[in-house]
Amino acid sequence: MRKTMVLAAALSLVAVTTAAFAASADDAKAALAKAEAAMKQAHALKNEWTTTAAEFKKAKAAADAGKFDDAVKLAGEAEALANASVAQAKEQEKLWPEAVVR
Amino acid sequence: MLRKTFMAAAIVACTAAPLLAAGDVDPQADFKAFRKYFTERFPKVPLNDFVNGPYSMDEGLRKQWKAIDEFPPYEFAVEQGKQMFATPFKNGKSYADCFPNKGIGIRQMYPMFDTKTGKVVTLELAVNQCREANGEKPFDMAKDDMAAITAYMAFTSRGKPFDIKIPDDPRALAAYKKGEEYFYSRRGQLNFSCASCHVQNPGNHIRTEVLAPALGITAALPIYRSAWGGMGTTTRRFQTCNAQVRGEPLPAGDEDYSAVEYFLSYMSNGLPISGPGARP
Amino acid sequence: MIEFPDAPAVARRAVLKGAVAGGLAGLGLGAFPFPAFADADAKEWPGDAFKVKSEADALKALYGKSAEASDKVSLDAPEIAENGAVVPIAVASTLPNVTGIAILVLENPNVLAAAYKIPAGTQASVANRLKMAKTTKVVAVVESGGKLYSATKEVKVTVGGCGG
Amino acid sequence: MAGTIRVRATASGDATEVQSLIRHPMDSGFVKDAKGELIPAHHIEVVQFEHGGKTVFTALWGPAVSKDPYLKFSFKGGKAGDELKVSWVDNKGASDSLVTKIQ
Repeated sequence: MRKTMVLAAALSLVAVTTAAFAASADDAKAALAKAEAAMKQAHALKNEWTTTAAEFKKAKAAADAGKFDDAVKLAGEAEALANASVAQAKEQEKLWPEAVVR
Repeated sequence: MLRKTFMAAAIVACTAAPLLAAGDVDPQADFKAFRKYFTERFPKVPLNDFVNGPYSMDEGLRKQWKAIDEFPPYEFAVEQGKQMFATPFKNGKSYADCFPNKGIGIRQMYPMFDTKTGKVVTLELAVNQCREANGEKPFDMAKDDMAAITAYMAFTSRGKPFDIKIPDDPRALAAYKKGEEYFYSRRGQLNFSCASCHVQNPGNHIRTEVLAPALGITAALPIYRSAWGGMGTTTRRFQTCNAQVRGEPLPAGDEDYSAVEYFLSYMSNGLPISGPGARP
Repeated sequence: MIEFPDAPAVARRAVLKGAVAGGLAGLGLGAFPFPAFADADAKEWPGDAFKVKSEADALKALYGKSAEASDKVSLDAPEIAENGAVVPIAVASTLPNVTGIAILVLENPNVLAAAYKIPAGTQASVANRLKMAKTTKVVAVVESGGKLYSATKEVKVTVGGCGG
Repeated sequence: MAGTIRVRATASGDATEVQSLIRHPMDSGFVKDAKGELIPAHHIEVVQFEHGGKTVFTALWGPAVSKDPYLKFSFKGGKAGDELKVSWVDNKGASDSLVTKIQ
């Protein structure tokens, strides 16, 4: 799990640095929307992480304060966490029978 | 990359293993295996002592528990629950009219599968259903009123063995399976399942706390926790467990919570009710 | 119904339900022919002793002297506290005519946790539950024949759970 | 709301063992609430036990005594049927008292 999360977080960082120097309001809004979509998916699987919501809150605060670079970075992290929790839920749906005491 | 290879190997192992279609679960077989696992792993712990959770695992904690349980702080909750039980609703009826045996000495039968609605009914849900059926507002399932009334109902059932039934009804079997799945599924950023702590690590410490064995773990609920400085219902206990592994707690009354309590209490059939309990 | 100006509702009901006699005596009307069931009196509370930061100051404020270790004082305290908010502590002593027991938690913001007055005819033992901020030495002090004797134990205190 | 004091007093031989549990928050004044504000100190200061018109025990408590405080002690001279009075007062002037029978 830690691997996919780090991988996903790293990917989103790379995307940010190659973008225009300063992220714009639209970049921030787009990043927040992507994060929110991933979070909805995690919610649907009833497997959200508390840290996802915490990152998303910071991202929104940064966007509201006009710090769009931070907002995009933090939204990326929230999205990565949400995606990791989705992957966890899907993986566990297959794996749990193996853990059962037999 | 380890994660990917592990998952691939797991899928292969799944199909190669005797074909356990996801659909069928065997509660009786699970029950025997579960009981065997704990009694073999902790041969010195008397069967009925598993209901005392961490205190069946650690002498030092047991001594402190005995000192506190001599005159435990949950006595106020039991007293309050007793008065609530005796106070009729506005329509003149009372809890006694909702429950078998007037609600006294019946905690060991919950969670109960309701064949009419096809749903698992935990003691907390039953209390709220009784209130709503009599025109009263339901209690917040994680707060003190619910803890007080369930503390009194548990107190009247102390020593009675768990008697959880899974009727011959596919919906009951599905609920049991849902509970088992919840219990063994890893969640939260720490990626633990209930089993990671309460099956693989009972008796070990998470800082000062000693992990309770899963066998008999619902027998002491509701509990007065020194850490909370107050009573905690089953709902509150599940929600804080989720938060500890950085998983978002589910809303009170969620069917997954009822299902995992159904599974856990079924696994504890025969073990005596020890609630309400005092815990760290 | 007699209006007790300062006592909150709880006290009034308890007084009415329990001992009207005691309640009346509680009004400080000591002259009443009732047995002197005086209520707990806040003036007895040694405020300064509860504000000091060291064992020596606390004992000086309480008893005006210092204590010497003695194996005649038994202090029952857990090695590792199950929870720092509720630590069962019991003190007993075989010393003759004990008049007071005090319990100090050295690492707490204020050292003195509890003190007890032991009149003649009451046994020199007490059990209570105390709060401890962190791993700390706990000192039980017994006043006997005008001298102070003490026993000390360390209690390890940390939080529980997964954390974070 | 039941009273704040629960007592068990049992006489055996010439000694009477007394246990008491009092419902009280015992706020130390060092704890913050959810909004981060300090909860002011609110704790019992004096608890008094009387039997036969005589004080048999006095507790002087600071904020380090646990919530819903517990106490156990024993004294000589009590017998079943006697009355035992318990009373407390806290740093806000609130108080409660209860008279119970020794078992």
